[in-house]
Amino acid sequence: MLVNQFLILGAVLFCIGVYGVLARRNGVLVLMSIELILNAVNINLIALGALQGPEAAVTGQVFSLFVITIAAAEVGVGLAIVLLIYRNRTTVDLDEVDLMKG
Amino acid sequence: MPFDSPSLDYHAFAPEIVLVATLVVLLFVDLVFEERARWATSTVAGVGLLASVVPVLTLAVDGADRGLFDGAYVVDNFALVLKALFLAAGYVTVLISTDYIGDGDYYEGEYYFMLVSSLLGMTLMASSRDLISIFVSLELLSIPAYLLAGWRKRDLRGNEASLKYYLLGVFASAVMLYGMSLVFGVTGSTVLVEIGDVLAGGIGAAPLVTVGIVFIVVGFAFKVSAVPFHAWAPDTYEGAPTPITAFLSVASKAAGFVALVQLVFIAFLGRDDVWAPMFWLLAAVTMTVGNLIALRQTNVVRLLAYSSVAQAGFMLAPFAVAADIPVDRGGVAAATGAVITYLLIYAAMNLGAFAVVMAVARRTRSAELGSLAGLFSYAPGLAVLMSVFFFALAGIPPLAGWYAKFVVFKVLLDAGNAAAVTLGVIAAVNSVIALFYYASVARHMLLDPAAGTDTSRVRVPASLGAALGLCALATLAFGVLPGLIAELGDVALFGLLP
Amino acid sequence: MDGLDDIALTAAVFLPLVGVLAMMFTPRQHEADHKVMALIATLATFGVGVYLLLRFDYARADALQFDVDASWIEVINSRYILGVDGISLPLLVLSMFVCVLVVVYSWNHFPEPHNPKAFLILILILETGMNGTFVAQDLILFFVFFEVVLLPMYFMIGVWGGEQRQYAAIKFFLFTLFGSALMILSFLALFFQGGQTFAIAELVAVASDNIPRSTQILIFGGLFMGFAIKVPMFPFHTWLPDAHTQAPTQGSVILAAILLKLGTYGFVRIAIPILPEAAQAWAPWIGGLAVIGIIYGALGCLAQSDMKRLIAFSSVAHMGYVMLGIATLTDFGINAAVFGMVAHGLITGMLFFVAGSVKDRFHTLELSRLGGLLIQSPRMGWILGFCAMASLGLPGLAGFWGEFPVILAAYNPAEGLSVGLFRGYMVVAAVGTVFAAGYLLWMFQRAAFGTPKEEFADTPIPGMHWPEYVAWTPMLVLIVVLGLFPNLLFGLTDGAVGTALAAFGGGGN
Amino acid sequence: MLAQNLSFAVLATVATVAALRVVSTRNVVHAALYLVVVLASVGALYVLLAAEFVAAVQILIYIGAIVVLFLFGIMLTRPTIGSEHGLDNDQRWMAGVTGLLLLGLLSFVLVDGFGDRQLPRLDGMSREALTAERGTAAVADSIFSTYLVPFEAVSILLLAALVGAIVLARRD
Amino acid sequence: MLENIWVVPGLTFASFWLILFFGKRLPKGGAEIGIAAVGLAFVLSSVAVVEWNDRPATEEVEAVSTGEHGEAEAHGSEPDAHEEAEDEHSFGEVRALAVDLAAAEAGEGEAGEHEAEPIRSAVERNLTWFSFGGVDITVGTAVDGLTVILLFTVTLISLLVHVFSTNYMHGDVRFTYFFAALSLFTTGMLLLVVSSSLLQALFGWELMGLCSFMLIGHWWEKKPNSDAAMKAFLTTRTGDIGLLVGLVIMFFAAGQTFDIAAVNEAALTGAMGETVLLVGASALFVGVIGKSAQFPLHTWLPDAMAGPTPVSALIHAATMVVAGVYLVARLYGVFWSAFDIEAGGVNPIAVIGGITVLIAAALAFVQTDIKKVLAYSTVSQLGYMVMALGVGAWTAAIFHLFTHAFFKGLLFLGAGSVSHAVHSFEMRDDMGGLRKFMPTTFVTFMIGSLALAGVFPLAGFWSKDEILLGAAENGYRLFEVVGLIGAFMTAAYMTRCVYLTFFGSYRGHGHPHESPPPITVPLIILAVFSVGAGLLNAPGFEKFFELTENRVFLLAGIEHHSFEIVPAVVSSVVVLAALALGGLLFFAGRLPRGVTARSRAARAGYRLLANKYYLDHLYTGVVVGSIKGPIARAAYWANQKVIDGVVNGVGVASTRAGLWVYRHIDQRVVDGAVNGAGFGAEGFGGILRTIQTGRVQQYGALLFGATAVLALGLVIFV
Repeated sequence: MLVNQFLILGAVLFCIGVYGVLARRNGVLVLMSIELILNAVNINLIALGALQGPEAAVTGQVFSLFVITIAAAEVGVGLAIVLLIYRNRTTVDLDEVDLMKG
Repeated sequence: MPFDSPSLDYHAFAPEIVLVATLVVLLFVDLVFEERARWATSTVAGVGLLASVVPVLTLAVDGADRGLFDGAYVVDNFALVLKALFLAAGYVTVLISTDYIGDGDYYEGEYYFMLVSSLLGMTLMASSRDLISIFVSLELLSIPAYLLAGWRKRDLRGNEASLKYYLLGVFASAVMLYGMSLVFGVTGSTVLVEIGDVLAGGIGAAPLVTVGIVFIVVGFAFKVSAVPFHAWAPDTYEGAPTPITAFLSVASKAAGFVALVQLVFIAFLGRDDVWAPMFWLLAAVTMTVGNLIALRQTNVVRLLAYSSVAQAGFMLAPFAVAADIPVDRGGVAAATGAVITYLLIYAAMNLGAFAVVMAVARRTRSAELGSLAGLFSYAPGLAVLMSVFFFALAGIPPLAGWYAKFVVFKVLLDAGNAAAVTLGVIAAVNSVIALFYYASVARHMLLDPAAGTDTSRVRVPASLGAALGLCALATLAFGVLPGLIAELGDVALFGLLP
Repeated sequence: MDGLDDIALTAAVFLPLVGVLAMMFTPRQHEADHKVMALIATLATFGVGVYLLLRFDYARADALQFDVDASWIEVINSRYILGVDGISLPLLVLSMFVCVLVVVYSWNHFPEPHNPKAFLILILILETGMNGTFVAQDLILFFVFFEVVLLPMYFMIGVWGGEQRQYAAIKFFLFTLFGSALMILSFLALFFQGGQTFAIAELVAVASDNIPRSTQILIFGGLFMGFAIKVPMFPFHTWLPDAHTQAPTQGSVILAAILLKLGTYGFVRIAIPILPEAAQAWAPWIGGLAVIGIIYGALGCLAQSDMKRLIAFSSVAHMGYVMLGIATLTDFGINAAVFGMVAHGLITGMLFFVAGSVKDRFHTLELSRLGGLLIQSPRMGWILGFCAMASLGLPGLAGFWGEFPVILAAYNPAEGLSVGLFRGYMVVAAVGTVFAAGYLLWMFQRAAFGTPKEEFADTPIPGMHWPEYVAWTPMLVLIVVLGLFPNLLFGLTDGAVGTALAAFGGGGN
Repeated sequence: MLAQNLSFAVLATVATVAALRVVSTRNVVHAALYLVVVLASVGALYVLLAAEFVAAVQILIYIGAIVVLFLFGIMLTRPTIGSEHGLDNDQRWMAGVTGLLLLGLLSFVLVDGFGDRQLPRLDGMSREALTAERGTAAVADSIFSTYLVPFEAVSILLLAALVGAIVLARRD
Repeated sequence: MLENIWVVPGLTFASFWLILFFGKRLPKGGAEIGIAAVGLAFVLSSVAVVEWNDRPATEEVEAVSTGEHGEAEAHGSEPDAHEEAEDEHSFGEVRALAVDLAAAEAGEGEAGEHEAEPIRSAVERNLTWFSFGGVDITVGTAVDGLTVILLFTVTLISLLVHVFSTNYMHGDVRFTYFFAALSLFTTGMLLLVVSSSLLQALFGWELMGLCSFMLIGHWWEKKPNSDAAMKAFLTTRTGDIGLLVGLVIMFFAAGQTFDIAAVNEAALTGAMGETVLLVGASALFVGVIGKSAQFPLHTWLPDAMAGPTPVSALIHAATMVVAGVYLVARLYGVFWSAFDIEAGGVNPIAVIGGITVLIAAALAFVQTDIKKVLAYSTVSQLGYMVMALGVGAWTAAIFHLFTHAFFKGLLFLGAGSVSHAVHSFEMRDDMGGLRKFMPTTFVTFMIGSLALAGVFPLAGFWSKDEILLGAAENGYRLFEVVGLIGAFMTAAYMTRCVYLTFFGSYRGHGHPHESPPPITVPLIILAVFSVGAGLLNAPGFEKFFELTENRVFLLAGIEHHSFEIVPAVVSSVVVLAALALGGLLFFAGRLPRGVTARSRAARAGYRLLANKYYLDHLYTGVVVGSIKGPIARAAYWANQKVIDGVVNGVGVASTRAGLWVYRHIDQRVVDGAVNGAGFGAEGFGGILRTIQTGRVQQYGALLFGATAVLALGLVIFV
C-alpha cells in the first residue's frame, strides 16, 4: 500500500474539518469538526510511524493515544463551555457571541 | 518480554512533584473544610509554589545538566531559569487573585487547582525536549487556562472570552499537531535533538518539512499571540478575570516562547531558511499592528492586551536574526539570551501593570481609561506605581523595560545584515509609537482633573500590595542594575546549545 | 582626600536621589519640610560641585579627572565609568547651580496644582539625570541618564503646565524618544563596529580606524538625530516652543538652561571625537541647518505675541550659534560653543525666570496686554532689560562669547571644510545678531516701556520677593563676570576641546 | 494485497463521504451519527495499519465516550430534535476556499515528499513477532518508560479538565 | 600716567556702579559722584596730554608703502620688510623691526619728507585676557597723540555735560539713573579710545550703543522715545554686522591677533592679501557708516533727539558718533592701503563723506526743531571728517573732530538752555527774540554758530580750512568743491537757525529768563574753547599735528599740509557770502514791516499768525529763489520716505516675514508633518481594528488562512 493513500485521506479529513470549524455556526458541530482534524492527525501519525520502522511505529501509536485522550478531555471542556454559553444566552450560535470586538 | 521499569532521578522531578502534592492538598482542603477554609486555599497554593522553588534552587546549585528518557526530558539551566520564572509569575498571580477571587463568589479551591495545574504544565514545558511531551504539557497548561478564562460564570464577556480562547486554542493545537505528525513522519523520531540531526541533513530540505515547521510554529505563534494569530488575545484578556489575564499575558506567553526556543533552536536549527523569514515577518507585523491598534483603545485591559501583542513582536525579533549572529558571539545562544532576558523583565513589568490596574479597579469598578482621571490627586501612590510600570513597558530608562528593548536591538545589530537593521529601525519606530499610548494612560491619571466623585484614599489589600511591591522592586532593580537579569539570560543557554 | 575624589562624581549624581528618598517618606502636608529637604539636597550636590572645582587639576583640564570605573553590565561589556574634563565640568556645575536656584525660586512660586512634594522630587530626579549625563563616560550609561530626564520633565510640563500642557508634554516626549531610539541603534553599531566596547575613551581611540567611512556616516546620522532633536536644531525644533510655553517657570528654566545642552554636549563629547571623518562629512549640513535655525528662530520670535514663546524661539536661534560653532570643527568654534551653552543656560534661564514672575503678577504673557513693567516693578523691568541685552550678545556680558567667537571660527573652518560655504554661514550668523537685537528689544519695549495698560493700571503689582532676589542675583553676577573674564571658561575648555578635536590636529588652525 | 487496497478504498470513501456529511448536514443529530461512521472507518484503517490497540481505543473512547458526550451536549443545548436551517454561517465560501487551499498545499507536499513510497509489508511476519515489535505490549512498554512524564501529565490533565468542566457546567 | 591710562575709564566705570547702588541715597542723587569721577578723569587726561607733550620723540620709522607705489620699491631692504612683517605680529617686535629698518635706511640717506624726523612712540601696556585655540587674546592700553587728544576732549565735554545736567535734569523722574548712564556712556568712549585691541574697542563701541539706547529712550513712557531708542540701537547694530565681519577678517588677515598696531602694520606692509584687505576694510567701514550716522544710515541720529538735550550734546560732540571717525583714524593703515587713498581721485570713504556733507546740510534747512537743525548739522560735519579721512587729510579730520566737539557741544547745550527757558524746541512757534531775555546763552550760541560756520579766526575756520586744503593737495579737487558748498550751506542754515531763535519777536508763552550758572558756566567755557581751539594748529605753530603724528603716518607716508593763504581766503569768502545772503534774507528784509508786525503782535494774535506766515513766505520765497528749496525739500522727502522708509521698512518687512514663516512654514509644514504622522498612525490603527470583528470563526479563518498562505509562500520561495 502507498503511504500516501493514508496521508492524502488524512489531508482530506483535515481540510473537511477545517471547513467545518469555519463554516458551522452551531458550537457542537464545530467541536465535531475538530474531531475530524484530530483524526486526520492520528492517521498521519500511525501511517508515517508504520512507514518509518518499528520504533517509529510504536512512537506513532503512543502519540496517537495521547492525542485521542487529550481530544476527549478537550471535548469535555469544550462542551462545558458551550453549555455555559447556552445557559447564559440560550443559544449556541457562535455568530451571536461577539460582545467584544475592535 | 520483561518490562524494565526506568530508574528515575527524583531530584530532577522534585519541583513538579511538589506541585502535584500541592494540587492534592488543595483538593483535600477544599473538600474537607468547604466554606470554612476558602481563604486557606490561596495560602496553600502560594506556599506550594514557593515550596517548589526550593528544589529549583537546589538543582541550580547542583548545576549539572540532567537528561532523562534519552533526551526527552532535560533539566538544565535554561529549564531551571524558566521554571523559576513560571513559579514566580504563578506566585504573583496567586497574590493578586487572593482578594479578587475571595471577594466575588467564585469557586476558589478549584480556581487555585486550575492555576497550579496550568503551572505544572508550564514547568514541564520548560524541560520537555520531545514532541509528545511538548504537546502534552502544552495542553496541560492550556486546558485549565481555557476554563479559568471563563471562571466568572455569570458574566457573558467571561463566557465569550473562554469560548474564543478555547476554540482558537484548539484550532491552533490541531494545526500544530498536524505539523508535528509531518515532522515525525519525515524524521521518524519525536526527540528534538534527533529531529535536529536528521533535518540538518539533506532530507530536511523537503517542502514537507517546511510545512511541518510552519504548522508547528503557528501553533505557538498563537500562544504568544503573534499577529495574525493574536485575535483571541484582546477579547479573552478583556473578558477573563483580571488575574487570569495577567497570568495568560505573562506565564502562558512565556511558555509559548519557551517551546519556540526549544523547537526552533534545537529541532529546526538546520532550516533557518524557513523560519528566519517567517519570524522576521511575524515580528515586524506583530509589533506594528499591535501598537497601531493599541493607539485606539479606551479600555486599559484591552490596551494592555494589544501592548502585550506588540511586546511579543519584540520578543520574536531575535528569532528572525538568530541564524545570522556569528557563532563566536554566541550564535543562537545570543538570541535565546535576548528572548529570555526580555521575558524575565516583561514578566515583572506586565504583572505589575495588571496588579496596579486591579488595585485601581477596586475603586473605579471600571477599566475604562476615563475612569482613571485624576487618580494622582486621590491615590498618588497607585498613580506613581502605574506610571512606573507603564513607562517601564514603554522602555524608558531607568525602568527595566529599556534593557529588554536594548538587548533586542543589540542582537539585531549584532546580526548586522540589512534585514536585521531594517527590523531594528522598525522596532525603534515602534518603541516610539508605543510610548504614545503608554503615556496616554499616565496622562489620564496625572494630568486630567479628577472625574470621579469619590476621592477618598484607596485601600490596597495586603497581598495585592505585596505583589505590587515585588513587581515594582524588580522593575526598578532590573532597570538600574540590568546585570542581575543579564546574567540569568546568559546562563540559561548552555544546556541548549546543540 | 583621594578617597573622596573617588566617590565625588557618584555623589554628584546620586545625592539628589537621597533627597528624593527622604521626601518620599514625608507626608505631603509638611510642605516646609519638603522645601528644606530639597534645598539641602541640591545644596549638598552643589557642595560636591564646589569640591570638584577646588580639587580639579586645571593644568590637566584636557584629561578626565575624578574618574571612576566599576563594573556595571558585564554581559554587554558596559561599565560604570564616570569622569569630568574641561568640557563637562562647567556644564556639570552649571546644572547643579541652576537646580539650587530653581529650588529656591520655587519657595513661593509653586504653580497649580500646588503639591510641592511631587514638584520638588521631580526637580531632584531631573538633576540626577542631568548630572549623570555630563559625567557619564560610557555610552550606555550616558544613554540611561540622557533618558532619565524625560519622565520628570514630561510630568512637570504635563501636570504643572498651561492649557495646552498635555499636547506639549507628549510632543516633547515623543520627539526626544524618537531621537534617542535611533541614537541607541547608533551606539550599538559603534559597539559592534568599534571593538565591542561602550567606553567612550576606547571608542575614540579605535572607532575611527576600525569603521569604514560610509558606515561612520550612517552611524553619525543616527547620533545626529538623537542629539539634534534634543538641541533642538531646525527642523526638529517644533517641540521646543510648545514645551517652553506650556511648562511651568522652573521647567522652562531647567529645560533652557540644561536639557538643551545635553544634545550639544553629545555632539562635542561623543559624535565628533568618535567619528571625526563622518563629522567632517556632516559638518556642512549641520552648519547649514544651524544658520537656518539662527534666522528661522529669529523670524519665529518676531511672529510671537507671547513672551515665553518668543524666548523659546530665541533659544532655537541661540542654539543655532552653538551648533554652527560645533560645525566648524575648530577649537575656536567648539570653545565658543561650550561657552555658548553655559551663557545661554544662564541668560535664557534668567529670561524664563523673569517671564515666570511676570506671569505670576499679571497672569498673562501677552505682550499686547503688558507694558510699563518698569513703572510697576522697576527692578524686574531692568533685570529683564539686562537679560535682553545679555541675550542679544552685548560685549561685556556672557552672551557675547557664545556668539562672536563662533562667527570668528566660521570664517576659518577646519581643513577639509568648504571655506567659502562657512564664510557665507558667518555672514548669515552676523546678520542674525541684528535680528536678535531686534526681537529682544522689541519684546523689552513692549513689556517694559510705555505705561501700564488700563486693565492693570490700578492693580497693585508686588515688587520682587526674596526668593527672586536670592535665585536671580547669582545668575546676573555670573553673566557679568563671565562676560568680563571669559578666561574663567575658555581656560577650562580649551585643553579639553583640543583633545576632542585631536583627529583634526587640535582644530582647524 | 488486493484485499487490503480494496478495503482501504471502501473505508476511505465511506470516511470521506461521512465526514462531508458531518460538516454539511442540516440535522445536528445526524451529524453526530455521521461522525460515528467516520470514526469507525478510521478505526478500521488503524487495523489495516496493524495498530489494533489504537483501533480499539478509537472505538472505545471516541464512539463510546466522545460521541455520547456530543449527544448529551446536543440534548442539553437543543430543545427540539430535527432538521433546521442556518446551521452554517455566512463565511461558508471563505471556509471552503481555505479548506481547498490547504488541501492543495498538503497534497502537493505529501506527494512531493513521499511520492509512491510503499508501506512495509508486514504479512510476512509471524503474529508473535509482530506483536512483540509493534503490538500492544511494545506500546505499553514505551508509554511506561519513555513517555512516563507525559503519561502522568495527562492524568493530571484529565483530572483538571474534569474538575474545571464540572465547575463551569454545573448549574448553581 | 600714560602707562596707567586705564585709570581714566576705570574711574567713570566705578562711578557708574557707585551711582547705581548708592546714588539714590545721596543728597544730590548721585550727580556728585559722576561729576567727581569725570572731573578727576579730566584732570588725569590733561596730565596725560602734558606727559605726552613732554615725551621725547625717539621713534624713527621709514615709510614703507603698500606695494604698488613706485617710489616704495626704491628701498633696498623693502622685501625683508615684507617678509618679516608677515612673520612677526606682536607689536613690540614690529616696532623693533621698524627701528632697525630705520637704521638700515640711515645709510642710504634717501630723500623723503619724514625719514629723518623722529616721533613719539606710543605707550603700550597689554596683558593676556584669555586664550583659546592656542591664541592669546590680549587687552591693554595704547596711548599716542590721538588718544590723549580724545581723552582730553571727551572728559572735558562729559564733565561739562554732567555739570549742565545737574540743573537741566533737576527733578527728573530718573535723575540718578540718568547720571549713572552718563558715566557708563563716557566709559564706553574712553574705553574705545584707550584700547589697544580691536576686540576691546568693540566693547567700548557696543557699550556706547547700549547707553545711547538707555539715554535716548530716557523718557520711555512715550512710545516715540522708545522707538527712537530702538531705531538708534538697531541701525547702529546693523552697521555692526560689518564691524563684526571686518574684525574677524582683520583677525585672521593680521595673523590671529586683534592688536590694532599689528593690524595697521600688516595692512601697510602688504602682509594682507589685496582682496581680504579690501573686503575687510569695506566691512569695517559699514560699521563706521552706522555708528557715525553717514549716509545712508544717518536717519537714526535726528530721531535720537528724543533724548534729553545733554545726552544729545554728549552723543554729538564727544562720544557715540565720533567713535566711527575715531575708528577710521585708528585703523587708518587699513583704509589707507585698502582704498589706496594715496592715489587720489575718488574712493568710497570720501564719496560717502561728501554725500553726507551735502545731504545733511540741505536737510538742516527744512527743520523747525532747533535740535534737529543741530543734529543734521552734526551729520554734515561728520561727513566732513569722514571725507577728510577719505582724502588723506588725517590730521585735519582729527583736528576737525577736536574743534567740532567744542562748538557743537556748545550749540547743543545752548539749545538746551533755550529750551530750559521756553520748554520747547520749536524755533518757529516758541522762540524768537530770545537774545534780550538770555544774553549769555545768546552770545555763546552766536560764537558757537560762527565757529561752526567757520568764520576766521574761530576754531571751525582752521579745521575746515585744513580739510579743504588736504583735499586740494592730495588730488581730491572734487571734494574740495563739495567742502566749499558744504561750508556755504552750513553758514546759511546756521544763520537761519540763529535768526529764528534769537532775533525777531518772541512767539512763545510765558516769560523766558536766563538760565542759572550750572548751565551758563559750561556754555562760557565751551565758548572759550570754540574760539581758541583752532589756534592749536595755527600756521607756524602746528602743535596739534606734532602731537598727533604717529607711526601709521610715517609707514604710510601721509603728508600734512600746513596753512596756505589762498584756499583759506576762498573758503572765508564763501562763508561770508553765505552769512551775507542769510543776513540779507532774514535781517535786512525784515525790519520795516517787522516793527509793525511786532507791535501788532503784541496786541492781536491773528496778526502774529499773519506775520509768521509772512516770514514763512519770505523764507520759502528766498529759499526757492536761491534754489535750495527744491533740493532741500526733495532731499528731505527722499530722506523721510525713501531712506528712512527703507530703514523702517526692513523692520516691518522682517516682522511680516516672521509672521508668515511662523504661520505657514512652522505651524503648517514642519509641525504639521509631525502631527500628521501622528494622526496617520491613529487612523491606520482604526482601520486595523476592523479586523477584530469579535466573531470567533473569523478569527479562526484568519488563523487557518494565514497558516496556509504562510506555508504556501515559504514552500514556493524557499
